[in-house]
Amino acid sequence: MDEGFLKEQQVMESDLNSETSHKSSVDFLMDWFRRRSIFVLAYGTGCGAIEMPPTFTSRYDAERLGIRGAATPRQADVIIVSGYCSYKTLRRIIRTYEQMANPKYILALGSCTVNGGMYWDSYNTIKRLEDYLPVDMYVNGCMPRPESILEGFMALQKEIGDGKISSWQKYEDNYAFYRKNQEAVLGQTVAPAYDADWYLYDGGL
Amino acid sequence: METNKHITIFHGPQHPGITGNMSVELDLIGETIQKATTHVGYLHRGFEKLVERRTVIQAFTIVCRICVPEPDPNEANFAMAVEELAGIEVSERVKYIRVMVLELSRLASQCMWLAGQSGSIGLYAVGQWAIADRDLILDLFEELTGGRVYHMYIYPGGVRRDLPDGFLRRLEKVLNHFKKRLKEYDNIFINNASFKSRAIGVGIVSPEECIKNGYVGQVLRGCGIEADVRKDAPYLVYDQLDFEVPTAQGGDVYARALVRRAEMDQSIHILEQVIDKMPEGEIMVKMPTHRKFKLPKNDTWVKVESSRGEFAYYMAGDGSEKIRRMQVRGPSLVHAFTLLEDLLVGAELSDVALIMNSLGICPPEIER
Amino acid sequence: MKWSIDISGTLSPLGILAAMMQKPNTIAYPAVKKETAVGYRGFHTNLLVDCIGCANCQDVCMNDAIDMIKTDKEYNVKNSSQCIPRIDYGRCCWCSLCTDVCPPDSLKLDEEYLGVTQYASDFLYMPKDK
Amino acid sequence: MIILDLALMLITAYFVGFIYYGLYRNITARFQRRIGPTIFQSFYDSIKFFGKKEAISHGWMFYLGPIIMATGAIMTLFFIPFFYQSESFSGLSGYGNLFLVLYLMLLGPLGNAMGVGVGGNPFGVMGVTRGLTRLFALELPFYIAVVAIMSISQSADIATIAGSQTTINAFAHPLLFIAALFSFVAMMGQSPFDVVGAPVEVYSGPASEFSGKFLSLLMSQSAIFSFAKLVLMVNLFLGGADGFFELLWKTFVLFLFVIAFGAIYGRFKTPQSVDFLIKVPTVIAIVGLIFATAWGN
Amino acid sequence: MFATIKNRFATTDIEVKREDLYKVVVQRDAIFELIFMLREQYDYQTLNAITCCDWIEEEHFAITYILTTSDRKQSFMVQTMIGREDAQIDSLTHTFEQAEIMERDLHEMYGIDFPGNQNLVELSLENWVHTPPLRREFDTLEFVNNNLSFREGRDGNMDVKKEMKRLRALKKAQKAAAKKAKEEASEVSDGN
Repeated sequence: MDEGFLKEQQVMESDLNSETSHKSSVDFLMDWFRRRSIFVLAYGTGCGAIEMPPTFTSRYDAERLGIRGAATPRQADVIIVSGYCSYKTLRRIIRTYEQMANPKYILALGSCTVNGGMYWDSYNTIKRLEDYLPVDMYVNGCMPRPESILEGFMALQKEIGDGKISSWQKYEDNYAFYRKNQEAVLGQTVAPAYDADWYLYDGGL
Repeated sequence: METNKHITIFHGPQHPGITGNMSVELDLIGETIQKATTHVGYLHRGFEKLVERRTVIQAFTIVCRICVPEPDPNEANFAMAVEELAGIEVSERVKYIRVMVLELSRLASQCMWLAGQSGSIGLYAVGQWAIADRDLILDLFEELTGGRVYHMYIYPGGVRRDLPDGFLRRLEKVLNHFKKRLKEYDNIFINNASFKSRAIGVGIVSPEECIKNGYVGQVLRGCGIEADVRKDAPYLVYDQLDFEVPTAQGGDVYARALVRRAEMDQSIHILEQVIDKMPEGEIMVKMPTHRKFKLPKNDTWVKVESSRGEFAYYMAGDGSEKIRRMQVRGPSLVHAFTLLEDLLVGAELSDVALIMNSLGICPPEIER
Repeated sequence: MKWSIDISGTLSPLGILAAMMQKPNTIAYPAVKKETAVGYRGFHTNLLVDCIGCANCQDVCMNDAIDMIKTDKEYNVKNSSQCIPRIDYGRCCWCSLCTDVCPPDSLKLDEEYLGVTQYASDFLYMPKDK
Repeated sequence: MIILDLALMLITAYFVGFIYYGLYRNITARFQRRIGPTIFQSFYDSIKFFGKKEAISHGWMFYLGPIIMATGAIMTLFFIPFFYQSESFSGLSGYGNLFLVLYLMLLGPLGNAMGVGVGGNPFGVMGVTRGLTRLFALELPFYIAVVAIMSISQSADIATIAGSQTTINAFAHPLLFIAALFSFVAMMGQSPFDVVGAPVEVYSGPASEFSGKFLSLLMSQSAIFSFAKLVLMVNLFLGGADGFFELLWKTFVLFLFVIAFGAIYGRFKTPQSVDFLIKVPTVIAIVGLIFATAWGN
Repeated sequence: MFATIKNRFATTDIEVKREDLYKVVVQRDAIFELIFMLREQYDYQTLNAITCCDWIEEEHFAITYILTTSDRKQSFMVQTMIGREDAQIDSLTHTFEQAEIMERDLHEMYGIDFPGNQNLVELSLENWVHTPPLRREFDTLEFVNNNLSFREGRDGNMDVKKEMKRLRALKKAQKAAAKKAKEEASEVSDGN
């Protein structure tokens, strides 16, 4: 039996085998800018929000890496789901996520988003975030230290720069799956559906 | 056409100006608030149920999550309630260490308030400095307890680790740094003309209301009432320490800010006494294993002074190894509903963040 | 609207500008790494020559995070169950109760804490043998 | 040739504006005791937003808002000469004078108000209401100061005003300069008058509903417009510029002052800022006007 | 004070928990009278909390009102029992404004009705249709298992006690087998 995180090795191997994507030079340039500018939605969904002020203020200063806060979902690239997620919050997170403009990413902090964490037997929190929304990066810890959060952002930036992340596409493609899971815990009140025509309006003039 | 004038907006839960994950439904005419309704529950995890499922020792690790910015009063409360029910007496050293942890956490929490309050009027520099200063305290906590935010340190029957070598010296160094910094905060924030113009006369509470409705902490002290659990019903060793209860007149946001600022001085003063007086002794009484530790059938009500006011626990045992019932009564419960909904009527949208920060509303302890 | 001229309140915040000349607080993370304090509660380690497979850690864990699994490594001769703990970091809260109850003191937390991954299934952790 | 001149002006304003915004973030970071981003950060942000897709539509009126705003900013820029002697970088300033510039400066915010109103976001509408209220408050002292300057220079032509200053107007007529500076801080949306996009109150105000290309456009216009306003202030009060170097250091000093002012003071409420603007700077401007007309020339 | 309360409410059940905390248990119909008396005559001006404890074995809820004097030096826990079925007790909102939110909380968590409280809407939960969660009969783990799923992949967990037993038995068997083999071998060798 190997030590450390068990699946790590396997994942690295699978990455080697996957096809390298062919990007046009415009995409390449766009990804270059995207990884240097990340706007994080100001929404503290759980206890992890307590380590965000140190990350974003002068001690760890995430703005050095081009990461800064954004007030509204329209302008944000990343939503941080910081730890446990009660049903009531999950509904708001889904709603907020769907309003964000593509491309968009989800960063999940802490144990609770992976397998319930210490609230594994709580009647009011979800256990696995990936059932409801496509998660791009998990950060380990309870709570993750600011260094861990920065590390998570840097890993995300690397993936963005390589153009590997298309989780929003995954969400649109597998919407039925996500919707089913969302309805299973939230009932019919998740509405409106993501494919309502006012959501998927593509491009301006 | 009266109805057309009203706009209903949700201030939160996704809003930069909200203190945590909660929301206030505001009914506005122009930018003046006609009616405010608080909504919580975004952070409800059912602690009181989870605690019932766990043994006392297991439950101890979970209580610190109840209030995220300031976990230590929860641990202290839990430990004190369990000790009172089980009849455990802890040593003097433990009491001093607990006082030290509580005061450090109060100082850290006030730094967080400083950041929130200054951020609510757009003075971001103060917030950035204050959070970095708070990190110095978190570094101390990391050294003492092994965790930055969640310490899980105050164990029923004692504390989990002894002080590391030279810890008190490093603490003194941080305190000296803080003394220097607090003067700067006075100059750039408390004394700032723009803060005064925003805060004076906003969110006024009257002393009679305070007593009747059970408001606690800075809200009371901002009305000139000298109320502090540390003085009124001393716990741990607060009766052996010399400190004052700062008060201010006016009952507005500025009065509460002055009180908080003066409390930071008092915390430093207490910590300096703790450094001088720290006795030797055991840090933990002998505790049975977690399946054998039982609480008698009895109930109690314990309270400590957190950085935002009286923080109380009701705890009942039933003779088994599990807690029968633990109810958390944080300072925010009444503040966020009765008080906030009152204060916001007639205020402007710009004042919402200001008032919320000055009340120190912390949603995780409301809904638990 | 009532207001008065507040000269000291207008001038005293000029102190903010002095910060321009001072050293920033920032720890430039990837380049400069701050030492974690001794005794920080990071990832688990388990010294296999000491572990006796008693499952006390599993019993005390309120998060149901610890699995006792068969090991193919060399284990302590006193390990009467031939099992060693594996920890689910999708559950763990680093409360360190498991290390408190460990009779031979083989299970410990060390200062490592960085774990970032794209896949939620990565979060099963086999404590390092040290 | 005028097309080339205009294009060069636009490109200069675009890049200098973005670098100034980068510097703004960097210097603010220093006040906050941190390192801060690179000076190109705002540019990166803008380009990134250009590559994002809008998630939502409110119809063509909504999109017209940012376009009118950008048009207003660019037209303002074209009518302000960068240098008082040179033929190049004078743009269309030969065809219009200070009055036209003052009028064009109003165009953008009004167009934006229309677009945001269609968006229907209550925070956007609130932000725009705040913005227009502040605009009318800050215009009063600014116009008085500008009228005084025009009467001193006996001309409404910007290049002439810039060139005719023997002692620069900031020292010759300090009261007018101070009055105009207060307005200018408000015009740049700096604290304590930053009521429009106050995040803890109204999210990001008028921009709340915009994303993608239109937010990128808004950022670009804000960079261009800021530079245009800086050049205007330099021309009116700091004696104008003779070359790029002089223009850059003068605008930068002015910009640094605005940043420092914003870092020191917290935000006023809308009524407070209006109250302040129509009392303090206006009184200073009127006194300055009286001094200038009594002793001027 | 204690004598008055004892005479008036025919209870002997006054405990002094700490020097600053008293507790009394009274009948349900007398509780408001006692609260008002404490408030009017003994300066217990503030209602700090209303708590509830579910004693499912004894089939009642213990409702506790915690009152504090206006100088905040003394607290009084006033407890009464109400039946678990159709639990209801009058609201205190007319006297203490803050009781509204506390009663709302208890209503949601235990399903207790407070006639007189106008605002008993959901507080923390949203669209909750199951048993009120803090009642003892509500099993949260069962609820989670029915409604949500945990991450798979944690197979390989052994029941250590059983495993120990099995290994011990195995060892014994091995030993016995070895012994047997030895004996057999020796028998064989003997035979030879």
